[in-house]
Amino acid sequence: MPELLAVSALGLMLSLFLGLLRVLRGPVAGDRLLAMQLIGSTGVGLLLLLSLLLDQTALIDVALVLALLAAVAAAAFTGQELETRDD
Amino acid sequence: MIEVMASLLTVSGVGFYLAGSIGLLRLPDLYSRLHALTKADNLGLGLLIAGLALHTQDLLIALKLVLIWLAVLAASAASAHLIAQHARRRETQS
Amino acid sequence: MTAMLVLDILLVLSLLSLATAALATNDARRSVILFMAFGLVLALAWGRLLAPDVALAEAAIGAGLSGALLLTAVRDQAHRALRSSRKPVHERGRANLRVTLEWTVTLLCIALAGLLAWALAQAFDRAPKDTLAQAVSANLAISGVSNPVTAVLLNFRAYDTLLELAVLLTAALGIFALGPARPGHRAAGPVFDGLARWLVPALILTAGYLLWVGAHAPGGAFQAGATLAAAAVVLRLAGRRSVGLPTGHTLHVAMVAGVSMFLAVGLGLLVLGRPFLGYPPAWAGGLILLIETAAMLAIAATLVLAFFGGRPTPAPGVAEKTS
Amino acid sequence: MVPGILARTAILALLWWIITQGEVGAWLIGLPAVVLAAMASVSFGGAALSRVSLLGLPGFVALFLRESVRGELDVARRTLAPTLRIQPGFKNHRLQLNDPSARIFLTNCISLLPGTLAARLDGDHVEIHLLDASADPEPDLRRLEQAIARLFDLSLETNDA
Repeated sequence: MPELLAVSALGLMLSLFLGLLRVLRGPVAGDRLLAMQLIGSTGVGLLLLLSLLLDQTALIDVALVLALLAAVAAAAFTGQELETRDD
Repeated sequence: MIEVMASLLTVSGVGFYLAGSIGLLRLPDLYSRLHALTKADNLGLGLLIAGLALHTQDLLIALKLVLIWLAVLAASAASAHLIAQHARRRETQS
Repeated sequence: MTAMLVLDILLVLSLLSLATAALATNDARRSVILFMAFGLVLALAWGRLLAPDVALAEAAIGAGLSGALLLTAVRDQAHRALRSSRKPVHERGRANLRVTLEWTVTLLCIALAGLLAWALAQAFDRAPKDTLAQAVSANLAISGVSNPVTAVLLNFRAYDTLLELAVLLTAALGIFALGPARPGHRAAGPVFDGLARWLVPALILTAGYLLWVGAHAPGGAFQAGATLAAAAVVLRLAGRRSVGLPTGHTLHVAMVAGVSMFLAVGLGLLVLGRPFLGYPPAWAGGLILLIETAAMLAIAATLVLAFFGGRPTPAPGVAEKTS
Repeated sequence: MVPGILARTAILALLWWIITQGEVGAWLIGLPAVVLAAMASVSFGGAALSRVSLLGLPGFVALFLRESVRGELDVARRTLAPTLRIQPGFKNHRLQLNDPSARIFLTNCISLLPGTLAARLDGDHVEIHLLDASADPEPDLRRLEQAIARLFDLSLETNDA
């Protein structure tokens, strides 16, 4: 059912676009970052869908890397506060 | 039959993603919005991956997809907590 | 497939609005987060364009690692701004100079972009269509690998990659010139520790996988090096001063590993009477893997040095176990 | 310690096998990668991973999935209603689990389950943000803690003082 997969992919892209509105709107950095996390995992879902839809198994690996690195950004964002309090 | 199941799972997964994004836009404060994040990852990606695993009908690929789901789950639970803790700390400091 | 068309339009719209917003803001941290989101959507766009190699590099470096690097840099800049605001400065002269400088740089950038666009247009006009791609696929069998991108990077145009590694080495030397590394991070909370506990081994495994898979599918030393560096960044954020990055001579060896392995293989082949970096087809696969492994280590070391922001120094007083 | 290292190495080897889709040639890189990853893992010290009891696993997974679906439907109803029907607020919960890594695991589960979010973990207290603070989350949390205790083969601290 490639049609249905394509529509699903469009649904995810729409969801990602809505998430982007929150990244643009903020208001604080935490809001932007959490929206980043959401579009990150939406991106993982979209890549997996596309891998099936476009017949590109390599996109699964892209999704894997994206999934693993998503947390690094949040860690860097909150980790910095720990050091700022230091000095 | 399996095709129908797979499609149903995929579409409902996308539905939960959309619900999460709408929540992200509608909910009034940072903490409430964090709920939207972990929910989309948990059920949205979970159902989507269940659907895709049924679609591929390849055990090894299915296992890899489940690994990706677990990674996203653990990462989003930790980042949601980190962001909430970060905001909470600032609130109580000022 | 109208659904895919709408999807493509949404992708392009997202990229344009994120790029505009990232450039239009004055707040450096907001700009960085928008840039990270841009990198993420860009990775998706590369995936959609059937270029998973580029998507992988963008996901590892654009969306992940450079975000961590830039967020740290922003914090550092904020500190410095606080410190320097206490000293009196000749405000007006500075401001005038800054405006002039900004305009000069902007005009230069526009001129450069125009020049590049013109050169590209010329190239597209003159180049015969598709002959390069055909040449690559015709010679893929003797390249030692079955992934055309790796075949080009490590065999057909190995000189380019050698010089890229030399550029990275220069960057690492530049980082050394910044002085001693930043002191590091305070130990993070238990939840982050729990995350690092599984994330670091997972990143190491993934780096190994990307290194290996590069021979016949998207992947390779650059993506693997970035993933390995991410593991070190997580360790650093978890409060470990030394993150497996060696110090002293061992670090120097790691930094030059990529370039020196390349040169050793090239010179060895010269001695054997072959052209520089002209691998015999039978050995090509093994030699490429050898070079890629060394390149991965060098790339990871350079990226970690960038995150350190200077020359790593041995821990003062208490000797810490390296992991 | 030694069984712990072996268990971790075995799990990492399994992960490698899945990631590489079972390809044999990959072990050339896989062996050093698994050893390196195991060393990194060991450097974090003992983990509850080696204590996971297979008997507790199905119960935990079933509870987690059931609660996810139930909670998600509830949250979706609240957030998609024409007027938002939420009443966000914080509540404190005292943990009965003693083991540090089991506590982290519980904290993550609380965040993942719809309607609750663990905002701060402080000793044996966890501060929970609720989308609907008028409801009492205690019974659900107790059940979750029990399932995790069985998963890691731990006993709960029973004194409620």
